[in-house]
Amino acid sequence: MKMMFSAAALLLAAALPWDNAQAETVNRNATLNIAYGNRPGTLDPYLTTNNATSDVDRNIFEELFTLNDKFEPVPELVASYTLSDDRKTYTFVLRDGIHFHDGQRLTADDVVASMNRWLAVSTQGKANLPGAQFTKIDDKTVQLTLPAPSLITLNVLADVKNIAAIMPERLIDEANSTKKPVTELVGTGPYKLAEFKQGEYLHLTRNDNYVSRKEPASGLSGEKKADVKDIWFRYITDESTRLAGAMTGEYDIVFNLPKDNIEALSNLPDLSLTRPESGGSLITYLFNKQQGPFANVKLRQAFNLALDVHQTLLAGYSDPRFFVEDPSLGFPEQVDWYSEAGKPYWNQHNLEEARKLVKESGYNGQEVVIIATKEYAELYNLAIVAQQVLKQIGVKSRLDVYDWPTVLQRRQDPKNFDLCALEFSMRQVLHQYPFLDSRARFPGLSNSPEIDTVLDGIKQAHSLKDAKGLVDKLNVLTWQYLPVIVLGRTTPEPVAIKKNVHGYHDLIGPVLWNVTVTQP
Amino acid sequence: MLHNNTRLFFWGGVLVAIVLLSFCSSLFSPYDAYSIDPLSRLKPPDAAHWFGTDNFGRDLFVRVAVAVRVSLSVGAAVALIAGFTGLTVGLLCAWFRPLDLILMRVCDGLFAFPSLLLAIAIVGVLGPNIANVVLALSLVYVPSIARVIRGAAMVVKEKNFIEALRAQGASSGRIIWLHLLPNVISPLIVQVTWVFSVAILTEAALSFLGSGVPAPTPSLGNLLLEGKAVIFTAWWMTFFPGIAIVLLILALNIIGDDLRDGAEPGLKALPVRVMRQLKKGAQRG
Amino acid sequence: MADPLDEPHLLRVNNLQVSFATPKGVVTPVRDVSFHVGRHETLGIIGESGCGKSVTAQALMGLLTPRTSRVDGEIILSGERLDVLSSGTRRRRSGRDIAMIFQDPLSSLNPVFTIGFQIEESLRLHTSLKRQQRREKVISLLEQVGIPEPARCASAYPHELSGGMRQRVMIAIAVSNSPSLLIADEPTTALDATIQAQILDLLDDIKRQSAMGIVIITHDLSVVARLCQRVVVLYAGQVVEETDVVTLFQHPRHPYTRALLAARPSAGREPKSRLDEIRGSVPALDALPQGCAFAGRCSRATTRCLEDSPPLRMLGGATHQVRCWYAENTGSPS
Amino acid sequence: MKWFLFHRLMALLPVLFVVSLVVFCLVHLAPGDPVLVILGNDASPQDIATLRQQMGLDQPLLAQFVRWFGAVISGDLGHSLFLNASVTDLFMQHLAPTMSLALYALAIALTFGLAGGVVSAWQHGRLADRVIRSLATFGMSVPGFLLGLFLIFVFAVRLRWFPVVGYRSTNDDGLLNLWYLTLPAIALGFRIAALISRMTRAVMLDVLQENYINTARAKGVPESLVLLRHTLKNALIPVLTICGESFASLVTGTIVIESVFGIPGIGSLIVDSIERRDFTVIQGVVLLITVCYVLINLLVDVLSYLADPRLSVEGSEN
Repeated sequence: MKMMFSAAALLLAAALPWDNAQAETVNRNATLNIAYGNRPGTLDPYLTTNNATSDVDRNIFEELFTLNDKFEPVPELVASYTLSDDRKTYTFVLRDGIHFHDGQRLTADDVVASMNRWLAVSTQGKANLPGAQFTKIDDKTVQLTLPAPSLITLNVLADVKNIAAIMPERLIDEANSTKKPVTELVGTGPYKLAEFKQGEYLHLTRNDNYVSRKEPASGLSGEKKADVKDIWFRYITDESTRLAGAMTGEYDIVFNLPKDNIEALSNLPDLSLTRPESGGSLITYLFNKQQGPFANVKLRQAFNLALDVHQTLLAGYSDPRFFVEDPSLGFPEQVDWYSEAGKPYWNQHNLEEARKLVKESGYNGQEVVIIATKEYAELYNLAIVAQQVLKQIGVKSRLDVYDWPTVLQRRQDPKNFDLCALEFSMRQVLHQYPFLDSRARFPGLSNSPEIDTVLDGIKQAHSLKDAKGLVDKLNVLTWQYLPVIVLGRTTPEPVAIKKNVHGYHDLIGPVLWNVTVTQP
Repeated sequence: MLHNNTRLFFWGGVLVAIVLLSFCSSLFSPYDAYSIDPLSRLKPPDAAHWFGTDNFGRDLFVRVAVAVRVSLSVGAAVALIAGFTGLTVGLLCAWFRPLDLILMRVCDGLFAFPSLLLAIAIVGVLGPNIANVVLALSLVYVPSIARVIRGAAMVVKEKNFIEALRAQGASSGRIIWLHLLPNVISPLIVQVTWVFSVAILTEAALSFLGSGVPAPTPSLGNLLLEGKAVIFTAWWMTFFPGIAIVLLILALNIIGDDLRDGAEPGLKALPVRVMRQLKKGAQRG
Repeated sequence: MADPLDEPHLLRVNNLQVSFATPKGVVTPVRDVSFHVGRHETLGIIGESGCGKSVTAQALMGLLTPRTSRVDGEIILSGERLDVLSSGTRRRRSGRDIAMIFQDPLSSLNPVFTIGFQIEESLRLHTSLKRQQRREKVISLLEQVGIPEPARCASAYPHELSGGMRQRVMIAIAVSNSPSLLIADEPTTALDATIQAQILDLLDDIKRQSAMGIVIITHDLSVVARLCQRVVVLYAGQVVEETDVVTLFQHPRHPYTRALLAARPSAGREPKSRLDEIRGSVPALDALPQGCAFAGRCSRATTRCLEDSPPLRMLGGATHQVRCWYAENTGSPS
Repeated sequence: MKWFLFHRLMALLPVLFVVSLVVFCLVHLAPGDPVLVILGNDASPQDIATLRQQMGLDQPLLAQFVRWFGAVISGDLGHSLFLNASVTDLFMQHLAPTMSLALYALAIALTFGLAGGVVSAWQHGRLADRVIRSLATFGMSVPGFLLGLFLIFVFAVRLRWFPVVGYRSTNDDGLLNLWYLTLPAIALGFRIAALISRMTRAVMLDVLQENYINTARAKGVPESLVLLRHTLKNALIPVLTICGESFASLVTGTIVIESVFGIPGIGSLIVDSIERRDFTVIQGVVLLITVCYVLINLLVDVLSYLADPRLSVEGSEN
């Protein structure tokens, strides 16, 4: 995987901080201009697993736990913690001297309010910590009680997409009473929100009162320096525009580079193409399982039967460098979660059988609504492919194109879509993929008691090694029930970074707080 | 004279060639405009794919041909619907005063909208599909046709023979269809030609904005939108649809201009032969 | 450049020929026209419409579009060949040495500029007068051409004035730089009869007050009778008769001239309709006959007239020229 | 003059009425219940009832229109369904880029259109005229967005003379603003330049046939001044009218050009609103632009009325 990008890796090596940082001075007043491909809908971290939200929110908010560069949960706002012998009660002691952006001191009340709301409204909390409860012990101690032991509790608390952000109690109370998303973003992170102009830009500015952990930085954990003063996420939804901006040096960092044109960037003198060391996303077709034609599992299977994974991914992602064809829910480096049990169901490309199955399913000519956005070119391409495949097996379809926030909003309602191409960022545990568990109530609304049971079984196992059989079973069930079709996964996406920007890292999203900008 | 006719024949030929190519593309190319073939995506033009392939490996020649067909059909549909409606409204307005007051106010109101804006709004609200595009564009261009027809019909209406016909007791319908109609045909043709080319341009703009003909149906605007995404690496995806639309519109505009000039003769260019003769000082008589 | 003193005439036109390019081919509305005008002299050029008199005037002024027209022959003003000058140099002579009054005063003034501006522009181009002096000159010019409230008129726009007033303004513009030659192209045609008389009076005044040579182009014999000393009769782009005004009226030699005179309304005689008197019409420029251009309409035309084009011949004194084979044979008009 | 203005303003009333009626119908055109369209299908019955009442949907259509019209007259165009802002605010926020682009494009179009038209009329029938006329015919046939793509490709990507896309506010740096807007303004203005040049040429040729042009020449006015002073001033009035009409194509042109060049103006607002199905914004923006357009045409009428001495005096006489 990595050697394919050897050229980019070389460029990355050339850009590593220690090579030339000495000769240049770090600019503490620097501004980081980021070209970002899609606009967040809500910024409330509890309500979405969307990258556009989490990539911003991780700078503003902190969690009790977060991930290190080995994807292990480690304490962030927690100073120390204990687990009871029955593995059902966690006690967390909070760090001292932490203040919110509004100047209020962080207390146990804030944590209890935040975490209980998160447990109640987030897909992660609902699916993976059902029945859990946070309570206050004293001003700096809180307790989490679980109905049953779970292997994955800390992983879930450290979720990087559906961030369990700690916010002031007053904002949580307000959100709870109005039943609306949090609109005022106040956290404890190294950056605070200065301005959000919907659709245009989001401006973060350094939190000068930030109190960092002292451990060396690792993944999302450890020291956060915030050397850059201002960070601007500029929402450039058109990919050629982003590419052009990268070429002309308008932006310091450009995400979501158009795959077809990426070569255009490889020879530019003041730009490097960086590819994160790990990560990637599952590439899926998400079905609406509750209503519409795909509520019928046979039609889902027929569509799956018809798919030619290689062709589909090639159409979506341009070049085999950018994807891996694989039926597993887990990534290969996640040894305990990786499973090839689903392989027989995957990539069959059997149009004949598929057409037969469509007939068997009793499909009555109803139009399948594919919901798509042009803001993610790859997903849009996948939607076009899906339309073509459906045509081949005699299923009518229509493409509804919206902007990304609207897709996010519309897909909440099962009436609005039948099929949607989606990526899911790599997760530490399979439970964090929201499309599996019916309790997550993720759009598309899975409802497979078998899958739920297996998920619970894994949680309650003593170790992941013991759960190996269940993981295989989970893969098979997923391929039979088809909440989504897993086509494969993306390789970590290249990012274009100016050469005077150093220390960029990625862990399921950009890590910006240890980035420095130097002046020659 | 000859000079002008050459130009008309040339561009008429271009138009006919484009139309023929687009409607008979299947004779020249074995490919289908919709079949995805990712293995041969973004291939530059070669012997197999004359215009190259797009980002789904679809043959661009066939895509452009179908797109021209779609654009022409949209243009023709709009020209016909708007032409017919505009003709009817214009004639009725010219003939019946009370109707004129109401319908012309409506036309004035619709005319006040910038046309692309109104079309975008209508398609945006109704949802993008070909029928809505045709509907929106027709609605947008009816007022201008109706106005011209009304004006031309009013002139005829004031003429004596119409008075005489009325005195003889000819019915309104008879006068309108037998006497007003033939007299407004010439301005109608000029207007309809104009609407035809403008509708094609507007449809392209709508599709380019994603509010026109929905994917995967190719239209010239769609293709250009797709081409824009890969403009740095796959020039052919912008170039060929671009050339197609420019040639098409150029041909329609030039033919339309000549039609209009034919309708109202003005300054004509002097033949080269005469100019040469004048320079030589050739004398006669 | 010739010494002006060697040149007895103010204006000499030798073998003037004007051709135009038209979509149908090249036509030549003025063919081999020669005449001269002396200082203090007023020459009338007379003929039906389409005979080439206005084209002659425009050729003299250099107003013909160079690209679509061709002017051959010599135009000599005060001993200087105008036809060989560059268009820019020639334009600088216009309005200073040679000026023109046009037929239609209603359309000959620019509607978007004030009268004062349009007169002043001519002064600004050809004199070194200061702004204030120019203003004063404008007022005095307007007074000179008989405009009642000159100051008010100067700040008015053309459409605010009547036709007669406008023609006075045109005359003011023409004479503003005291040109040596003034060409008046049908100066009264577009005006009412009473106004016509006033304008003719004005021209008469101006003529008497200055040393200008004047060329008056008209189809109206009464204008000729009133103002001119000598007359050139044009027919189908050619001079058919040239003589002094007295001879013309008393002893016209060319059948065309005689027909013109006969068509003139005069005291005690019912005017005959011109159509009645001169049958047919001027031959089309692209279909000129082989012989005499007038032969088709001439009651006395012979085979010779139809076959050979007659030359312009001296007749009697050195001042009478006629283009007719039978000029000597014609009796006096009765 | 007063009468003229009064007359024109009165004629405007029915137009504006029809315009607002059409705009009102826009949302009601949308398939399905407007409340569901606005709130989305997942709205709670309570929200639906509230909005239905707010919008007065329980009343007859005529009453609804009267009510909506009243609100519009008082400047209330409603709120965006997606963004936390009123339609008027959104419009004002996005106005600056569009206006600077439109004005810049108009300036370019006027400069090149007039120059081209004058040269074309002056060189009538010669090479320069033919070249300019061919360019103009071409300009009328190239969609602005295609020209925009071409300009980006040549001048921004290959030659790197201009930024590829983007927009800088005039508040930051006026010159930078112009620099960013140059390519879009050319792409937008080209068609109008073509239009103006054709119009100017035709009108100039007509004017050059006028007798007063010969008067000027006979006065000795040099040919350059004949063209620029005596001819052009007369030709300007119809050209001014064209400029007014061009505003429509400028405004609608910006919608497309903004999307090519990534300029956050009214066009982007409309396109985004359509992608979001943000009907109140679409409705409001269409109404505002159309009213602007109508008013600008009125302004142009008044200006050409003032520019032509013949008209203003005739008016006063009558």
